[in-house]
Amino acid sequence: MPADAPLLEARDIVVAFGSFRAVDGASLTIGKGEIIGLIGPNGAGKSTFFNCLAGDRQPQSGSIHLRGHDVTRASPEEHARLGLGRSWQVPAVFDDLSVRENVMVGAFLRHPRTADAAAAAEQVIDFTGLRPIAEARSGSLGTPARKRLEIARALATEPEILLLDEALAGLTPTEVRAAIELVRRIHARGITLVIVEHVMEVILSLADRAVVFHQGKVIAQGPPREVVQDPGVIEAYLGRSLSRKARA
Amino acid sequence: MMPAATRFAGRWVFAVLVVAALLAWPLFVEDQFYQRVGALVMLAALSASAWNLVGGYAGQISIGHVLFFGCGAYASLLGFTWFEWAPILGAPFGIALSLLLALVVGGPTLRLKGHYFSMATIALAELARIIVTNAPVLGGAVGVSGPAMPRSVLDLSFISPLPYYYIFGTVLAVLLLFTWWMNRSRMGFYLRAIRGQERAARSLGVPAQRYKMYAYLVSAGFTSVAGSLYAAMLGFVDPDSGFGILLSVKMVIAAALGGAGTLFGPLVGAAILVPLEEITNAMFGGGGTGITYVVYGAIIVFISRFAPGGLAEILSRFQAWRARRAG
Amino acid sequence: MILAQVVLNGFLVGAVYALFSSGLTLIWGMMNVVNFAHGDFVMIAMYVAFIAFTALHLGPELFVPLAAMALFLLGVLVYYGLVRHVMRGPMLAQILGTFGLALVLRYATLWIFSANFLSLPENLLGEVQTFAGLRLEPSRVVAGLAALALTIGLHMLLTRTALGSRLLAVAEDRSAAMLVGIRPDPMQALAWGLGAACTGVAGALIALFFYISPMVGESLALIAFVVVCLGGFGSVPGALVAGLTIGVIESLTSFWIGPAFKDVVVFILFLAVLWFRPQGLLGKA
Amino acid sequence: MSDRGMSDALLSVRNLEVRYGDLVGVSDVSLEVRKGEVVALLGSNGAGKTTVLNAIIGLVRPSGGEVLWEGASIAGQPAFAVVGRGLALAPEGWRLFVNQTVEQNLRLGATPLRDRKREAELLEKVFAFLPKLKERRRQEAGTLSGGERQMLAVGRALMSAPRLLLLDEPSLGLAPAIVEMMYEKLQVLRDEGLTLLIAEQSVELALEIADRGYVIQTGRSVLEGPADELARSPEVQRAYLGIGGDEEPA
Repeated sequence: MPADAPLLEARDIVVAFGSFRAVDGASLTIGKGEIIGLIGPNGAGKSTFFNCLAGDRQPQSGSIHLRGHDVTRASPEEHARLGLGRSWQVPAVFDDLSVRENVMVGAFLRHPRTADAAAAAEQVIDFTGLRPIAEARSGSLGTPARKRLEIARALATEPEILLLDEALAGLTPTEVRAAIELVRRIHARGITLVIVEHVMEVILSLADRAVVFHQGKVIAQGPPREVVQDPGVIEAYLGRSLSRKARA
Repeated sequence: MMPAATRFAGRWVFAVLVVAALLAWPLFVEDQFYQRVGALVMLAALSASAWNLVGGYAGQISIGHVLFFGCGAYASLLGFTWFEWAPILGAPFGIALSLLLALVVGGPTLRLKGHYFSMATIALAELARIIVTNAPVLGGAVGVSGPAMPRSVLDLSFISPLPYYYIFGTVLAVLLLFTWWMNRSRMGFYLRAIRGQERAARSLGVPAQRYKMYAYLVSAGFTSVAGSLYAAMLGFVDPDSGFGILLSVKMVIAAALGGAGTLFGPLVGAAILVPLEEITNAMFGGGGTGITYVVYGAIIVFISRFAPGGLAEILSRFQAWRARRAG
Repeated sequence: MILAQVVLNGFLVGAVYALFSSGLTLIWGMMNVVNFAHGDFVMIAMYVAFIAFTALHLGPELFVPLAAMALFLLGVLVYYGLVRHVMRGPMLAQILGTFGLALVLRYATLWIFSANFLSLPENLLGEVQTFAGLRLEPSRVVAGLAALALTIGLHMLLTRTALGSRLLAVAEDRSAAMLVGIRPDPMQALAWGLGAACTGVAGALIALFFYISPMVGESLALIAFVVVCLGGFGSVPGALVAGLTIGVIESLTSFWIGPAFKDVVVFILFLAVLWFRPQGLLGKA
Repeated sequence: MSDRGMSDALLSVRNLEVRYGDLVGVSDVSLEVRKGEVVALLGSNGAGKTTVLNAIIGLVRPSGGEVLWEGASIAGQPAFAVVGRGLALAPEGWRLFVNQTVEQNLRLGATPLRDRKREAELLEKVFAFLPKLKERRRQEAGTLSGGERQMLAVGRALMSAPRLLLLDEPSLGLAPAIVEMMYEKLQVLRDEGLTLLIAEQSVELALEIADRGYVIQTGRSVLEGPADELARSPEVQRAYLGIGGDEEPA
């Protein structure tokens, strides 16, 4: 692929459920090395859009290119092979497997031999700080650890771009800080990140660029601190006073 | 807490002792009845372990695995009926047919989720049973028989159950070795990942459909071998003993009782269920079938209600309880 | 003319299929639990009818309701004793639980009654009549029409009454049902009771014209699965249409190809539907 | 919080905590609703508004804190018991029975009353209040538009003749004109004296109708006050967008 081609490019994505258009012509271009925060009020369609990017849902129209390959209709495993990793909103770890084995499932993608996959998994386990619980059955873990394990598992596939779906929701402030720190270190490895997040502080402290979704469209994007001052964004979040009779 | 190395060595000693005991015990049991029960345990463990690859490790609950068992059983005896071959020479054809069938029907069937997969496998097995019942060339409702008198060792026709015990045991050992190896390799990881969360597995680059198919193929092949050996031992097969739905269910139950998705679960399950069945049958004579299966059914209901993970779950609960008390 | 006779026979049997499949579809659609003992429920109902007739000398007008009541109780019992505990468990536990139940019912019956085929007197409801060239066996006609009426009745109960509305509400969205003040547990027990009562009536009606044996449930269960898959999970009208269709297809297959092959056609149809339209022919995508 | 203030509270939530496993849904939320009041529960998405309402109505079980209804604890009671006490919720995503008709949905709402005569009276009242539903009474709920579904969710909640109506984001996903109509209807309910607790993301909308408001942020109460004060407060915007401060996330 040409050097200046975007890493991931989605053009005019439409996803409709019946007559309701959850994503209504959204486009997004992601360059190598960015951290993008995908934000928007409830029901804005960002989760649906995210799933299209991750290859878990096929859009009705529009196109998605990953590293120059057309992946609009490609399977999730094809996305993984091409270097896209993801986490799930509700952690989907393999409960019967230990933490190490979970990570190894990811590592097998680039390392077919067990010994190699195990070695690769060890590195990821150290990198993500899962060493103390490496032997635990993942079904016995709490949610913060599961969320971290999901990130570790995706990292083990050695992705170029990592999509995180509310990886920080519901964590305590300490856990949020630890997670932010992990995300920074992942980025320092040269991995591009797309983060869907409700907690605005996270976006403000992490993202280079915030992309605001509203009613299935991208209504604003730019540096997070500028975006949250945008009147359109404030209106999308806070709602608009409707013209109507004075209160009785 | 024992040091890991001691635990590891202890495991090996234990495993060697178990294998030695399994090899030796029929030699100490004079009674042919118990020797025969031993052989049947090995056979049941073999088919349940084969089922376990798909149903246990990959989590795709097939209730129609008897399809492959029947292919193997019929192939070995039809070889004799048509060409006077020794039954065991038909086994490779049974395997080939099973693999072919698995390949053809596995594609669409393995895409089905949950109950739908189970239903489809039942329908396929029933279809095979009805077709065989109504095809005179395949023996029809009467079934087919093997050689009346053994002509050579290849006929696998022995009066003593002991040779069968060792033959079934050997194939079982091969299958368990494969399972053990698989479980440590990429395939085992992928299958267990698919069982846990297929969508998440695919997002990690696991080609779920392909790996389910691999498991299905290996499983079909071994199930077919079990069928061939069973037919050689009995010297007879009919649509019910080859393709009956109850046989499929017994595979599921043996594996589930011991612990589906564990290496020795099916063996443990078979070692409990087969003697139970044979002994109650013997105790109550021909009319015992009723009671046997009532007991059988009650055990299953009990397990599903109180320990859905089988004996393996009870064991791990016990270990966790002990660890809590110790720690 | 003979073709009309074949279709009519298929239609009447199909109505009975529809009735006992309605019970299965109700439970399946409502709780996503497949009752592998469903066919054996039908079998038990046949024995209830047989005992009521031979030992208590009850006629069909009494043994049919009796079978319905007996099976209703069985259904409720099974729900509270087993299903409630396995319905949210792993699928293997659900399958094992209901399959184990099937074995217990089937072989307890075998143990008590032996494998001998039993049957009710053929002319229990009178002699064969001929009407417009069609041969009408009263037992089949009564069974078929009663089953048809009851299936429609079940549909009416579900769609036209407050109770049915609550049952369906629990099926559709358990939490939302709680939000409007419905206790889900008794409703689910009731669904099991109703589902089993349908098999009770169907079993007693089948006993009018079919042999009775401990193993009869196995093939009936498979038919019920096919009907439910074709008709769409949880849909009583779907089960009605699919049941009638299966009955007629079976009848036509028996006539054109041979009785032995009637199930072959049904199963192939079933697999084709599962493979190409897993939500059922009449189900919504 | 004075004792007198608590005594006339219809609903009082104190230090509510809800965990999903070990995931914190809300960690510390307190609020109070007095008879005849309209109270707004504000916060950006993910703040925990839905969790608070679900905990009050009994769809989720609180892990800590108190939920008092007329002074008696209802925390941990299942929803079917709580709605029998005179609370009703028009939930997030409407949660309609889409395969049943509009009328059936409404009648189901009257289940806690166990009174067919009252049910019929209330049905007429709801139809009079929301005439669109009367037009659609024989239609399946699944065929309704978004606005009509929201109407039906409110209508269904009203069918149990509640003394406190909880509304979870009544404006979510609706076109502006529909939102306006929705809020006009809520205004009518308010004028009739019905007590309302409205969870809203849209601040200005909610504060136009509310007497008082509470703002929650990442599962905690952070602000409360009379509606007109909150409407002017810059802190609300900060709570939503996390701007205006360099402080660490807390």
